[in-house]
Amino acid sequence: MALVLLPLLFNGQFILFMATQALVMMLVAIGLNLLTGYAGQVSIGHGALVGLGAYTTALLMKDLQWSFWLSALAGIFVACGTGLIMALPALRLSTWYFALVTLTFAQVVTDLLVEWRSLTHGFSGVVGIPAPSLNGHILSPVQVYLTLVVCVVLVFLATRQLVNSRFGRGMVAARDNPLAASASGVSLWRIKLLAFAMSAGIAGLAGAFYAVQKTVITPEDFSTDFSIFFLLCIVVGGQGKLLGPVVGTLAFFLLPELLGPLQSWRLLIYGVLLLILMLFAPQGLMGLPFFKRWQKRVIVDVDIQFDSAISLKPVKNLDLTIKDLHKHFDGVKALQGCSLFVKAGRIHALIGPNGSGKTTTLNAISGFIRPDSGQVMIGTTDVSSLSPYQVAQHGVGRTFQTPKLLGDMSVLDNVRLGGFMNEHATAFEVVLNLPRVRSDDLASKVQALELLKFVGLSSRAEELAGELPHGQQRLVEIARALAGRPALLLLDEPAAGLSMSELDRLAELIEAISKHGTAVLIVEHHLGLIARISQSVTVFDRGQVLAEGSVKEVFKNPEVARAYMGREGTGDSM
Amino acid sequence: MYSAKELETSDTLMFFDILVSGLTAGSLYCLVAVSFNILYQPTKVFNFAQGDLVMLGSMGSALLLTQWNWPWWVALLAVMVAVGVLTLVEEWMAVAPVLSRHSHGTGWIITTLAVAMIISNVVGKVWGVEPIVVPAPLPLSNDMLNLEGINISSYQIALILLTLALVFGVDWLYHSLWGKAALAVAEDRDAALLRGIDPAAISRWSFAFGGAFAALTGYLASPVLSASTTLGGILLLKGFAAAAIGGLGSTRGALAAGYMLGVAEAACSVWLSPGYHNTVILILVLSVLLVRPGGLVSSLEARTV
Amino acid sequence: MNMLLNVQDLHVGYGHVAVIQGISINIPEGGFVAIVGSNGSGKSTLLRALSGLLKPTAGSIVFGGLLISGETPSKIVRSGLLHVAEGRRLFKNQSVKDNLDLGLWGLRLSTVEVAARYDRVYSLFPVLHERRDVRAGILSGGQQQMLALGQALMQQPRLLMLDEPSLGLAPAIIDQLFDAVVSLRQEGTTILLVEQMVERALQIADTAYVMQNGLIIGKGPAAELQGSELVRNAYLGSFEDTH
Amino acid sequence: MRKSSSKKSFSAGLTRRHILSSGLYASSFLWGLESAFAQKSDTIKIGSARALTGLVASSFAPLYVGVKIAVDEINAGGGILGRPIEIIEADDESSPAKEPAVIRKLLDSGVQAILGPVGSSHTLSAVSTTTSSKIIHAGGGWTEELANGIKYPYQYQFTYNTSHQGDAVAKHIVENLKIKKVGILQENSAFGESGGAATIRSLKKYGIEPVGVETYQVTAIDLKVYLTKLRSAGAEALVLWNSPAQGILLTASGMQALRWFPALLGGNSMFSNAVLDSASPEILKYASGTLLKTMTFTASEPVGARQIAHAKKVLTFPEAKAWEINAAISPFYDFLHLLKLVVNEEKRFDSERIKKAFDSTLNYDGMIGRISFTPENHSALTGDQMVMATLSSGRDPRSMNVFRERA
Repeated sequence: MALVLLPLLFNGQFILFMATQALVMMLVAIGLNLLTGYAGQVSIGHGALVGLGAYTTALLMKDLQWSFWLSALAGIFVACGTGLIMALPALRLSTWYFALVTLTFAQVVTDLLVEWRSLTHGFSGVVGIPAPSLNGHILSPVQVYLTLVVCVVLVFLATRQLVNSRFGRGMVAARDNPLAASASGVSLWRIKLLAFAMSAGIAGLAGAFYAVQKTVITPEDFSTDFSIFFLLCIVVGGQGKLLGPVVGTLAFFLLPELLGPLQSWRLLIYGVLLLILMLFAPQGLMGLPFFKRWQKRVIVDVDIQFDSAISLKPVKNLDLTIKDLHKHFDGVKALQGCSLFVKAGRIHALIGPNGSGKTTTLNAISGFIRPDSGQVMIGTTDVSSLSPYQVAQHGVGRTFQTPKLLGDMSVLDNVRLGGFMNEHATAFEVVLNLPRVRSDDLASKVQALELLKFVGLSSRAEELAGELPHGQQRLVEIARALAGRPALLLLDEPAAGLSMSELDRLAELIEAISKHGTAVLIVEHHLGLIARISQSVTVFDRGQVLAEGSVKEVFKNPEVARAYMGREGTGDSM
Repeated sequence: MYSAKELETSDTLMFFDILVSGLTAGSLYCLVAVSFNILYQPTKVFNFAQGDLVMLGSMGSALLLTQWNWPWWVALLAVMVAVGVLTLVEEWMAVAPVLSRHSHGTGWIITTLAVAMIISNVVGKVWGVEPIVVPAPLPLSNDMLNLEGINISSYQIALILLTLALVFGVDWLYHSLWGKAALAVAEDRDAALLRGIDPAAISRWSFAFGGAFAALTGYLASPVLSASTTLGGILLLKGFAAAAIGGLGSTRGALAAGYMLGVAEAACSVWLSPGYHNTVILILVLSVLLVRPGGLVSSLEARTV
Repeated sequence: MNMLLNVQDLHVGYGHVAVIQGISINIPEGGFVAIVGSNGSGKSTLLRALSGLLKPTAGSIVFGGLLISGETPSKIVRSGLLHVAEGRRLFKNQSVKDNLDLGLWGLRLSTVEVAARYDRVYSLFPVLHERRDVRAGILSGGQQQMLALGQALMQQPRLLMLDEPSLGLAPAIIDQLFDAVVSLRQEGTTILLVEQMVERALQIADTAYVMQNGLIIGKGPAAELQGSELVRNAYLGSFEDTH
Repeated sequence: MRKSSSKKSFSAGLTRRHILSSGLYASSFLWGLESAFAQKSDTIKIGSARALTGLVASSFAPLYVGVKIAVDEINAGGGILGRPIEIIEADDESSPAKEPAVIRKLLDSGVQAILGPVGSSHTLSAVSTTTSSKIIHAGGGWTEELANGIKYPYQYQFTYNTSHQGDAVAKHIVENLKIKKVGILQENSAFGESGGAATIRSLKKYGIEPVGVETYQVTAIDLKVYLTKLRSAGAEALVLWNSPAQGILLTASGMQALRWFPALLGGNSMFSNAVLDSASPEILKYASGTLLKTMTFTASEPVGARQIAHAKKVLTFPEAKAWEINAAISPFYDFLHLLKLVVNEEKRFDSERIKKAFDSTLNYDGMIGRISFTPENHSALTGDQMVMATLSSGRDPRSMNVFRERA
């Protein structure tokens, strides 16, 4: 608190002016961090969004005598709306093309700010923008500064809310591990759009303040360098870290003043410092061990007694039916008419030699590949044409051959990601921290802890998932899949790389899971495990069903033995 | 002051004027894009300092030519080597360390930006904004030879032809064993390792080569644009756009995209107020990328959401 | 008989997981050794360690008298140890010819010698010659495997390590492939074959090691191991004893 | 958990506050120090907003030579109110966006008047701050907007503006060249726009409509298309409005390439050495740029002795190199001298009194010409004090690299 009041202690306008400007920039950076730091979309066009906000506000206030507050609101909407028009198509592109589009968009905006003279007064820009006033009383620079402080704090809290909510987890997942994200029912496109809308709106708000504090704005204010500045701020501060943009912006505003006499070499010094920083603190200032000390860690205080009946109960009980699935990869036949059926509450194993199409089948079920023909029925709905996140929302949870966890996230948050679609609070509610958010938050936390307890890892809930040993990562991934309370659980070689003890644990877990009505389809090489837990088995060979039945029957079948020992060739690879 | 013949400019002639100036500009955009790609190919790094490298090439050669009166080919060779080495240093100091440990892989954005800052400031201290006029190397000249009323200078012809030659040259280079190795690294680093290819070495060479190519681009640009410290900025963005539209890493794509941009711009300059040029380019970029998410010549890493 | 490859008490792992926990292997000059074992038993990891893609955490690898453990992959390739990875790992966007060219990386050869090597590969796999200009990506599985093999042969390795060459191939193709491998062996190339198709592997190899959970659980003349209980357990898992 | 985490961030607050405050103190110390000086020291502090870094730093540097000369002269002559002038510089990094901050910085360091920055858009963005803080300000911008004494009562334009240039251009075209077909080529910038507009207005006075007006992107790399259009429109005189010399060079090479040589007229950026060195004789033959009358000579009437003496001083400054003209016509030289005159008469340094005195200035004999202000019109000069001068005379020894021959 004392920190924000500090600038008021100095006589003279300069420090105050700079502090105000720093806050405006900070606002933008906080927003951009949401998009670039968390959702992983690099925007080189945010300067233009600020410009839109600034111009809207300035013009409404000056030419239409609107009040600042109303104009600012309009500014937010214009920035957000225009930004979305650009983002809707652009977000479908890969990161770098997105960067290019935002860059060009920024130039278009600045050009039009000139071109649309009748409205924007061309090059000379908007001069003499009045100061905001509150019921008749005109705010002094100090009051403007304090208003801005309040705004920054509110925005910061709002973003913190969002980042710590399911949406934040979804964004990070979309950034670091799209597969895991969509397998948990997160729509990559929507989550990125949300991030963009938020950051654009915040940029608009910042623009409003930019206009009134500078009192004159011209198109030149919103150049490409202006946009890149924010990128620098968040990377220097540490992107994907809540305080990153704050620290980064402050660094950029303090440094030049500290340089003092070296002024004329300033930019050169920036360059060198940036280089050094990136080489020795790639995670930005907030990534420095010094700051790590007080970075937010999940604290687990609630000691819950585990009631499996609740957390393990699928949303509803459904069977899986696959009919005559075909899939080709250029020239290679991966699946040639596979069919299988898994009843709710049963464990069904899918085995076969390498490359017989087992994983392909799992991918086809969970929507990561679209079969050429055939049906995948979850209960009575055919999901074969849906995208992964939709399939997940139809109650399909899965794990991957190599665990796809979010290494920089706590184990607990990894599991909570899995519960994404079972939380109900909208982003709007989250930002305002309405009651439903807290109930959601608690529910998902409790559930996640229960599941961790269930897989025997509640003691490690706070640790970063990346720091867990392999075997435990598998268990965490299973917990994540369960967090969605799926009707169907797909396990892809869960036993690989597990120790004997971990193996037993796994077996018990899977049996417990199925007992509560979840249908489990497990692909596994470890036949011991299969024999122990699965009620029925399907054997694949070269993308076709070789045998089906109970474990005993199947293993008696000489065909199977032969396929395994490989006297015959096996199915097409993938 | 002018003859009646020169006065008659029908639409067709205007069309050719557009084409000529479009192809001229396009050639430069394409060359920048190609120099981008050469670095990008094995490292997947966009060198934000590329524009400044081009500028160094142009200013450097301009000085050697006008102040020290070196023969053009010596000057060219000198700047290509110098800038090549500089880029190698950049790779060694700013890129390799960042790539060796990836922090969400965006570290290099900042380091290359930093290098750009450093170069442009040092240059700003050495040279002012006063541009240096560079004559076309003899026997070429910038004078228009009015062929059937089509206005084109011998240097423009040379530039366009040379660009084609260079593009196909680079393309051919990627069919040499070294080029194939570079592509191999781009496609599958581990697999390349198993064949005894050292990706680090490949990317070092690519940087040196890309830098030299940027210098060459700068040299070729200066007779048209006249060498100045602002030259880099002018070409960087268009080059970036051309590279992306053409499909990252694709040389021929860059060629097509470069000419596309150049001609589109020239057309705009006739029919549209300059304020709308970028709008046209944005629409161009979006429509191309939405139809072909990997760019015109779809390259390996055309991944989309 | 002098050993071309000598592995002593090798430990390898990814991060926290120790995949290979101390194994020793010997391959004589001109020998044909098979390593069999079910998936996840650590076979591929072993090869990745031998070819330098993974740094061993302990133990030594001596190849042709030189200590190569910890060397860079390119150095190891130069010394004549070549690893044809599981799933071929071809450069799918480049033509068959280009892929073969890449096999020559780092060699200084006379055009005559180069031509000779092409002839050798093409005579071994005529189909590669027919399709030399098509993208490797659109070759059939078998042809891709042949190309991978051919690419390795361009280097004329002293030791050729094949990881799951039969993976996802039809029987006829596999026969063809294994015949080729056998003929290579007869020409004097030392071969280390990692196969999950035990029977076939044991038919053509002369010595075999059986791996399970990152350990060598058995070793012996291939012929003897055929159909042995040991191998059977290594594959169908010891699921009897979990009952 | 909320509790414990908040406690964490609080302790965090402590550390962070520590770091930052120390930073802020350090920085504030500098300014605190200076403002402290402002009270005690017995100098007249004049703030100078200028680009020390960035794109225009080197090209605008010459205009500040005028400041140095004036300060030397004034301090040698006993300063203002017996106190020497002290110039406080602040860097705007060549970006107009920075001006409001820069001006505040200067105000905080206790300056009593402000000069600079150079550049129309730079000055426009600075003037809003100087106006609101009622401090006497001599900007370095050339748009007519800045001549408006009602809008900016404390800012004075001690230089020509685009309307003067427009008048000079039109007058020359009509009365000397006797050309009726005029084409205008302007860059897409504040300067280009106002220059073009002024020319059109001035031509109207002679009842002439330009045959064509073309605008090009500042980043354009080829102007031939525009030139072709103007030529086919039948233009016999080409008026060129752009700030960076790049544009002139592109135009020159374009005309050269098209072998089209109309009379070429433009602002004083035409006098760039790069143009003189590169443009072909055919172009130079009819090429002229706007220049202040006091800085020109004819066969019959040489340059005034005072100007020559001034030029000699200018030539001693390395930063004036290649742009001696801009150094010689710096707005700040006359500003400082007039300021001294006024303040010494008033016997005290008071913005309101200075303003009153400035507003009633009539025909003050300045280096750049006869300077007059009214409360409404804060432009120092009148159209007739601006003339066209030939580029080629840059090689004439009489020019001393500073003056040019009247066209």
